Amino acid sequence: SNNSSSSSNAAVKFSTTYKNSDATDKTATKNGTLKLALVSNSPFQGITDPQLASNASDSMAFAPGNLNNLFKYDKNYKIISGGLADQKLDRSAKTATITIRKNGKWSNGSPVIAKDIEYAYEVLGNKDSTSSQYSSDFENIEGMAAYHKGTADTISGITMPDGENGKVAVIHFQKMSPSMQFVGNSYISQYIEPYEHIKNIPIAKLASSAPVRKNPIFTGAYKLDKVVEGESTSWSPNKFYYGKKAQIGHITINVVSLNNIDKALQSKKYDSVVPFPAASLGGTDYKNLKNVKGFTNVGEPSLGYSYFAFNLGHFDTKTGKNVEDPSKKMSNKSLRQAMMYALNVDQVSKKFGNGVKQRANTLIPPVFQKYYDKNAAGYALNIKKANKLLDDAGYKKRNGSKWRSDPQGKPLTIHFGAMSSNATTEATYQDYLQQWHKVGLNVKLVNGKPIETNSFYDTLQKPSQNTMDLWLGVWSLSSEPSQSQLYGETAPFNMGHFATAKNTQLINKMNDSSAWNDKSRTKTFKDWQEYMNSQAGVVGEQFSYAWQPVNNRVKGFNISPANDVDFYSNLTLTSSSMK
Amino acid sequence: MEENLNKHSNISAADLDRLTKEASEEATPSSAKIIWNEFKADKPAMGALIIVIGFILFVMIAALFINTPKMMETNIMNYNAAPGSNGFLFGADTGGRSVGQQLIVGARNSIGIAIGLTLISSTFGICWGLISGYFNGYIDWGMQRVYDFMMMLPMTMMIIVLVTIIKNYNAVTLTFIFSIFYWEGTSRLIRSRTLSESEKDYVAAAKTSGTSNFKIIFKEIMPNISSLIIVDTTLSFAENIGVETGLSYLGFGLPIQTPSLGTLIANANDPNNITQYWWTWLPAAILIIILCLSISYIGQVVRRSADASQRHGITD
Amino acid sequence: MSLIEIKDLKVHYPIRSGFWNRVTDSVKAVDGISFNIEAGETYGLVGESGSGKSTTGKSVVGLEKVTSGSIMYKGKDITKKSNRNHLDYNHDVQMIFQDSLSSLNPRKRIEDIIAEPLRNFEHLSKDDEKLRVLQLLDIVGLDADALYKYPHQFSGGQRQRIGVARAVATNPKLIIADEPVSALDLSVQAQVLNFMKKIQREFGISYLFISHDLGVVRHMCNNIAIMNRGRLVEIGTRDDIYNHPLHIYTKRLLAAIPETNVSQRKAHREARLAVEQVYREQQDKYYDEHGDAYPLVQVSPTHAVALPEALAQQIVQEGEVKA
Amino acid sequence: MWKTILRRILIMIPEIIILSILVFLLAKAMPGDPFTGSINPKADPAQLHHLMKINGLYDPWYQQYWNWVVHLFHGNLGNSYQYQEPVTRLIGGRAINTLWLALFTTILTYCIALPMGMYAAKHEGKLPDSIIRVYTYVTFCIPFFVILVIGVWIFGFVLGWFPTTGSISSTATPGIQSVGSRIYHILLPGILGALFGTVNVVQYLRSEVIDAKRSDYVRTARSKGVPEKDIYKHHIFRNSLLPIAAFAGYSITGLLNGSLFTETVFSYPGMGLLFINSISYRDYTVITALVLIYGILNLLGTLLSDIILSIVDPRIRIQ
Amino acid sequence: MESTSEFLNIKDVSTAFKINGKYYDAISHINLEVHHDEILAIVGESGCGKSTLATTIMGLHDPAETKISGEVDFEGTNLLTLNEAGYNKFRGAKIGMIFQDPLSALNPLKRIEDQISEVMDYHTNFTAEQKHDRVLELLDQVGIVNPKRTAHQFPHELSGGMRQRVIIAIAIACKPDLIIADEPTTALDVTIQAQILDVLREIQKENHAGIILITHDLGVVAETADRVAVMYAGQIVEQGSAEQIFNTPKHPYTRSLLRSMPQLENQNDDLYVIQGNVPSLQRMPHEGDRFAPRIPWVPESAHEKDPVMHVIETGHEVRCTCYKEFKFPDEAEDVKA
Ligand SMILES: Nc1ncnc2c1ncn2[C@@H]1O[C@H](COP(=O)(O)OP(=O)(O)OP(=O)(O)O)[C@@H](O)[C@H]1O
Ligand SMILES: Nc1ncnc2c1ncn2[C@@H]1O[C@H](COP(=O)(O)OP(=O)(O)OP(=O)(O)O)[C@@H](O)[C@H]1O
Ligand SMILES: [Mg+2]
Ligand SMILES: [Mg+2]
Repeated sequence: SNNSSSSSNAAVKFSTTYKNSDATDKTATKNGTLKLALVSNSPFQGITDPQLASNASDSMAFAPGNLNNLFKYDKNYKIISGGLADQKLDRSAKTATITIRKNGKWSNGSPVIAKDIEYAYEVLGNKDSTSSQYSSDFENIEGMAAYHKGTADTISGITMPDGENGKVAVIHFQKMSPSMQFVGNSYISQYIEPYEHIKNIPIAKLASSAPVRKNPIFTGAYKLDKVVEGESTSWSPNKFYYGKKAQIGHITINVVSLNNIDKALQSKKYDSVVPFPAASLGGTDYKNLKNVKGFTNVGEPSLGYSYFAFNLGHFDTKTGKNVEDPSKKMSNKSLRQAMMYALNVDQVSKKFGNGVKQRANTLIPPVFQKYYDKNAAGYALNIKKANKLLDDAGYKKRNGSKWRSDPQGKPLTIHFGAMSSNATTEATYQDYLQQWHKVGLNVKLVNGKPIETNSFYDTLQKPSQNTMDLWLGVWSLSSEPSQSQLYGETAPFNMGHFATAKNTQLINKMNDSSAWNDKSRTKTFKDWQEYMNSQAGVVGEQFSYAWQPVNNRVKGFNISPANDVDFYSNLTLTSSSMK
Repeated sequence: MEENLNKHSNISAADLDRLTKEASEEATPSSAKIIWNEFKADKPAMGALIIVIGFILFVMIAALFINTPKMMETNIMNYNAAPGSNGFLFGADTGGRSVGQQLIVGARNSIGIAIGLTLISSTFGICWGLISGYFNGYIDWGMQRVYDFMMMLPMTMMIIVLVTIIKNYNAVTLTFIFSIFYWEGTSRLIRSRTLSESEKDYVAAAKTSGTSNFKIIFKEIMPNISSLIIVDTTLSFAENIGVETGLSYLGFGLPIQTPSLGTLIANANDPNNITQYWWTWLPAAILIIILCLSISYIGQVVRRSADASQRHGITD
Repeated sequence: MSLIEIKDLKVHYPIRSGFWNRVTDSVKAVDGISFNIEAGETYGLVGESGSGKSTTGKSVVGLEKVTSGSIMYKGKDITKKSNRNHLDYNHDVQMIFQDSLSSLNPRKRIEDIIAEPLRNFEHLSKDDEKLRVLQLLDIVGLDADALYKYPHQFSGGQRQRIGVARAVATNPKLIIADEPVSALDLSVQAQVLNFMKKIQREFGISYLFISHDLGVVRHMCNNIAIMNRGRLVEIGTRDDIYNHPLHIYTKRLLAAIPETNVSQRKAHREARLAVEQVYREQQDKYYDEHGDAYPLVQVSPTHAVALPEALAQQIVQEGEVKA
Repeated sequence: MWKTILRRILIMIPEIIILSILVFLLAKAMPGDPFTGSINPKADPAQLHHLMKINGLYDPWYQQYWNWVVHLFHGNLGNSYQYQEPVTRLIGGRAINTLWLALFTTILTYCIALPMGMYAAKHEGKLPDSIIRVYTYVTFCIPFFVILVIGVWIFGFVLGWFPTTGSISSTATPGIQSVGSRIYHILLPGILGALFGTVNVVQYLRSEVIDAKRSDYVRTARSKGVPEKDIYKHHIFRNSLLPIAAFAGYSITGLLNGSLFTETVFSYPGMGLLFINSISYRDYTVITALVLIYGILNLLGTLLSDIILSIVDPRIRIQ
Repeated sequence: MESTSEFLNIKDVSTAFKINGKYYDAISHINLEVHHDEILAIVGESGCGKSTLATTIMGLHDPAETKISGEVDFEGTNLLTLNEAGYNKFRGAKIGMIFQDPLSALNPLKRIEDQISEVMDYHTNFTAEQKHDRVLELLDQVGIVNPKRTAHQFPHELSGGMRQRVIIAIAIACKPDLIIADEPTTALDVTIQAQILDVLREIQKENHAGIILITHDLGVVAETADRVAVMYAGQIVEQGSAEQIFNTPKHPYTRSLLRSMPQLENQNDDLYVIQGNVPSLQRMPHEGDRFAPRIPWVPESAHEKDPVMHVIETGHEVRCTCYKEFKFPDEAEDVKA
């Protein structure tokens, strides 16, 4: 099995594949319906265009259409050939050449053309585009900046040697980056747009237009039959698909709320949930579902993780850089480390994670097998060490107070920001507070209670804030593991403003020319992880599994990234009714 | 003229006391007494009254002995401990916190909110209804427009929006927010009664006796609709106990550190908890139902005693 | 100078209609009436239901917003609120209501009810006040134990007497009595009327006595005004009205009084039908083109009727011939 | 009559304007903005600022309000930030679902409540009356969402009789099947909603009938020799049902309020659920539009009640 | 006056109401006859049981709350033994009733025509057209000027006098033998009262019906009644022809009532006042003369222990022998002086 998890304290081991030994029932497969649940508390938005969609529900709801993914990739998300298109990087010419396979077709039968590739950039970078996925990284493409500003009508850096209807597009960069080898990087879009289908619609109106919402076309194994706004989609095999033909007669995807999913699966309303790298059925769900008859669980490490971050400085809007502020309350490294040692994340993970969560020992999650430092120690519970660190750094209890004061003797109150969520997470916050109280630190929840998500990020995204001294946040990651957008010197999402020279240097190194060498890049990642752990400016809290139960009538269920492109065409059924 | 009057009187100041005493012995029972008699005559109602008062007292007093921050400390080892296990008589919730203690403190908080809400919204609604019903013309017209406007507001939505805006809200703020939207029913009821009451001649008599409008409203009319006020207040109190639960369910109620019957019942929003961890929500739900039932039963008795023709108790 | 002089009093209630709900018309409840009430007399105001008697009464006591006209008391126009306040008007002018139950606040004890005007107008000490209340009860023939009772514990007649006690509490000069006995049984009615007369004799109070029962009015009043659709159709002394009625409306009212003499009921009925006949046939003679009463014309120093001058004279003469 | 209705509608306009300003301001006062929520490494904050700017979210509120009003007069309530779709279309789709459910619930409520209320009143003080009263008390005392949650659990999951999410089956083909599927989906929420909604109607109807039973005109009817059965049919029920009919308009308010809960519990994509979602996404345009629509529906409900009442009750018939 | 046959014979009827679980007599041992073509007036102060007697005849009491004894013999049937369906054959058809409050006695939501024709639905087999014609005829008969218009109106659109006429129309729609009118004019003006009484009389003449006219207004009685029964505290204390009652009243109560009317002669004197009050149901004395407490100057010995009716002359009966010794206090003084 393709088991990527080797972390010592994970209690459960998942396989990414459900190896069904039953034989495929041809007629059941052909006439049957595979029922998938989309776990979400809100209806999906119905934007089939992945470049315009702003949350994950849509990509799950339209997954059987394969979301116009250009590339096939391996389990490390590295682009390989065999997908709809192949990519060739030329470091010296600073170009990426994308070649569409001959038989690449949209689900309406029209061929996939070079203009489809180019148009993806136009949609993304258009000054009126409603997409929130554009980032300044794309301005690495020649002419993109001008196009984005609206001073140019086309992107000069993208050429189509065979013409718009050809199969080849060449992208010219100002600078090449090793991350370009990976899918989900921020320089090369992994998507295409069906130019002929949507060309008459102004880009500003694209997201609400009929070709995107009502009668979209896809390049995947299945084609969309029907979409019930916000609720469900249903699919049947796409006969124009270039690859292995889809086998199941129908696939339906229904939105099911987080509250109801356990019951829905237990009562066999669904075969499984739509697989998604960062989708999370949590620990409680696992507890409820692990023993349901007729289901087998599959899983892989999630593309997301949770973390503690400390408020260490501010964002200088003039220079566009994060600057550390030595005067901040949390600037003392010992204090930060002590706080992390005081927590018993292992216990929390065990209790509430039920084995599908584990303490994060670093900031790169295990899904990036190559880069993940499984040997990193991280911060396991060590009260003694925590106390010692504090004592040594001068955080002492003075004047008989039950709380430690700061080295100058001033009372120390630390404000902990946490997002409101379900009861277990909120119980976890309380546990953390208690642990900190145990080492004599007066830590309080900001506002005395968990903060609603919007207010939480609203506060954090201010260039400078003193409301939260540390907080517990969550990242869901891109499949390309570079860290510059999260923790880089200029990254606005570096909300703790951790910005040491060493950090900047290591992060830059992840994407400089040395990084073309896989080994060297791996080392950079491990160095960075070690550095981050030692600094404790941002500390991982928990890693988790993206896991899901699969009904035993399903065959060929493999959620490994390497199988992403062919996931749906590989599925068959072994019986017409659920087991 | 003064002499004329005195001529007619053969009452000495000394007689005055005696007469006063004699007269007061003959006085009719006050409405409080009538209600009390009604309770004495109706055993189940007495039971309900005792349950409600006893429970409120118990909860208020018992809550004093519970250290809430301590109670709300999580102990994840006691995650959803079953009743009877780990020394939890009523079990523990997700955070390993005693459900029993939370019930007490939660009931105190919920009842507190209900009392506060009832007090504020009823007082406001009563005054609004009285004033608007008594004065006709522009005052009434203006007040009715405000009332119409308030009626138009989609209540729950507005509360959710307000709760979202106010970052740092607690039970008190929540009570005030609810109060903004809960006075309309009372005011409407009171207004229509005041309208008909104002038509009566005793109001005209008070006016010709030189009594000020303010006094007429609060000293003449209000006592006459007091039974309506009592009934309405009791019933809104019963209703108000459950008000906060709905919002807690939607996630806009009290923060988790402030236990309430609503936050407890909201545990039922996870279908798993319904059966698996029934003790986290069921006792609170039952408690609310019993309280609410008892109070509305009391309301019925009060209503009955307000309506002389339906009285059971002997009052004459 | 008369105690109260009412001049061209009008009370109109607006009728709203049309798209903007504007005032498009009005109910002319009282439409230009004038009469004076002398000190110590009982002035009767008689008319069918809806003729505007109560409205007139309420205007005089200050309960109604007057549309136009004036009501002079002590040389001041008391249709203005400021003048009423200034004069402590209701200290001198009080009212007795038709429905004794509704006019006594059921939640107040008799003591508080009777003391209410005292508390507002004469600030007495507690004991003085109680003494006064007891005296008042005594005057209207109720026992002291009434003090602490509530209105519903009394019979209709007793309640009406309590109403009288409240009205006389401040020694008023004028009491408006709006159908004070029409809700009462015969025997109780007698009680109340007797008390009203007694109090008048002793304190020299004037009454504006409103009623549609001509028998009672005859018993009580010296001067009488007949009201019809917001206007006065006839004013005169008791003798003028009962023995020399001029206006057809007055005659009709008088004819409708049931005859208590059983043996004459047939004749009485025929007489009534005859009057009805005239009333139906000669409407346009007695009313102007809008169906309203004409302005009053004086036919004798005490007697005025709402008829055109010529017709009035003619009827007077006919009457004399008959007599 | 039409004039009066028109006038009433005109009077509503200032109320609606005030409400719109109020809602607009409140929506703006909520912390965060529509783009904060979409925080993920792929979203470049610069791009988010760019989006804020092109959507005019940095303008002063009156400017934003004015733009909104101008758009409104072109039948445009703006675009949903979250759904990237015109609000009118977005809400249009959801409104149909909510109204379907509301209509069904209303019909069901009356189907259950009318016989119950009349039966209880007819047998006032007897056993069936007591049972029905206990039912109304208990239902009155249980918070609505508890009824919903337990209903879903029992009938949706344990017994599996009804679907538990959505408004229509994903496989239903258009035509009869899809209508059937829609009805099937609103059955359970409708029944549960109706169960809750009956309380008011039953209590109101019961007291109306009891009042009517004691009224003078019923005594007149008795003295005419009308048999008891017909007295109930022609006098008591008829007279007490008419005001109940008018109640229907007011019940809109309650239904709309309830939709927040029903739709959340059943993941039923109507306006209520949309509102709850939009709150967490800070989707101003949608929030504003929804509150406004609910407000207007409330107003129309009141108007409808008044109209029904004036039609059925000759005493207050509008000229 | 063709026939004077009696057709309603009330024998020893008592009606008791349940108050707080105990029964109290509102009327006790009433004996009365009603003849065709006559108006029998029942007078008495408020609360003396006049309406109770009427509703007892009509069978409008809730059997769970009342206890009725005696016999109401109507054209040979004892009404009190009938069941609901049996009673309905009489109500509206043979007996019509007119209520006091004309507004609340009409169904506010039904047109006048429907309310009148309803009574014909159950007691005639008229076609719709016939009923319609009859409605217009009836309205005309009770003196409504524009029957067509009125038939289409709702009660609230009519004045009090018109409503009372409509109620009379309902009561006479099936030409009943007996009409019970419970204070039909109390809420009305003198002029309208006179008209309504005229209407009643005309109808009686046309139908040869017997009318029970309940009122407390002696004037009305004097004007309309053929025979009069005076009630006090649930009993009939005196009955006789109108002349007998008004010209030679015997019972102290009747005499007191007559004396308390304002009269021409005693214009400036005080009116006579009957001492005390009508006792309430629960305080009603059940022995001796019930009126005795209100004429305390009459010696105890003048009252019978169990007062019975004494025939004074044909048709004139008085309860208790106290009338023999009764003189008003002032009259007594006059005699002395
Ligand atoms: N508040 C009011 N608004 C409109 N119309 C009114 C109002 N009060 C009285 N009216 C009308 O004014 C007219 C006179 O009323 P008023 O009460 O003075 O008559 P009344 O002679 O006292 O009659 P009644 O004998 O029935 O008491 C009536 O037609 C009545 O309908
Ligand atoms: N349903 C009832 N239950 C109890 N007591 C009743 C009931 N109906 C009437 N009474 C009482 O019976 C007595 C006689 O009442 P009834 O209505 O017959 O008097 P009445 O002579 O018609 O008086 P009025 O002139 O006021 O109509 C009264 O004391 C009354 O309070
Ligand atoms: Mg009047
Ligand atoms: Mg009566």
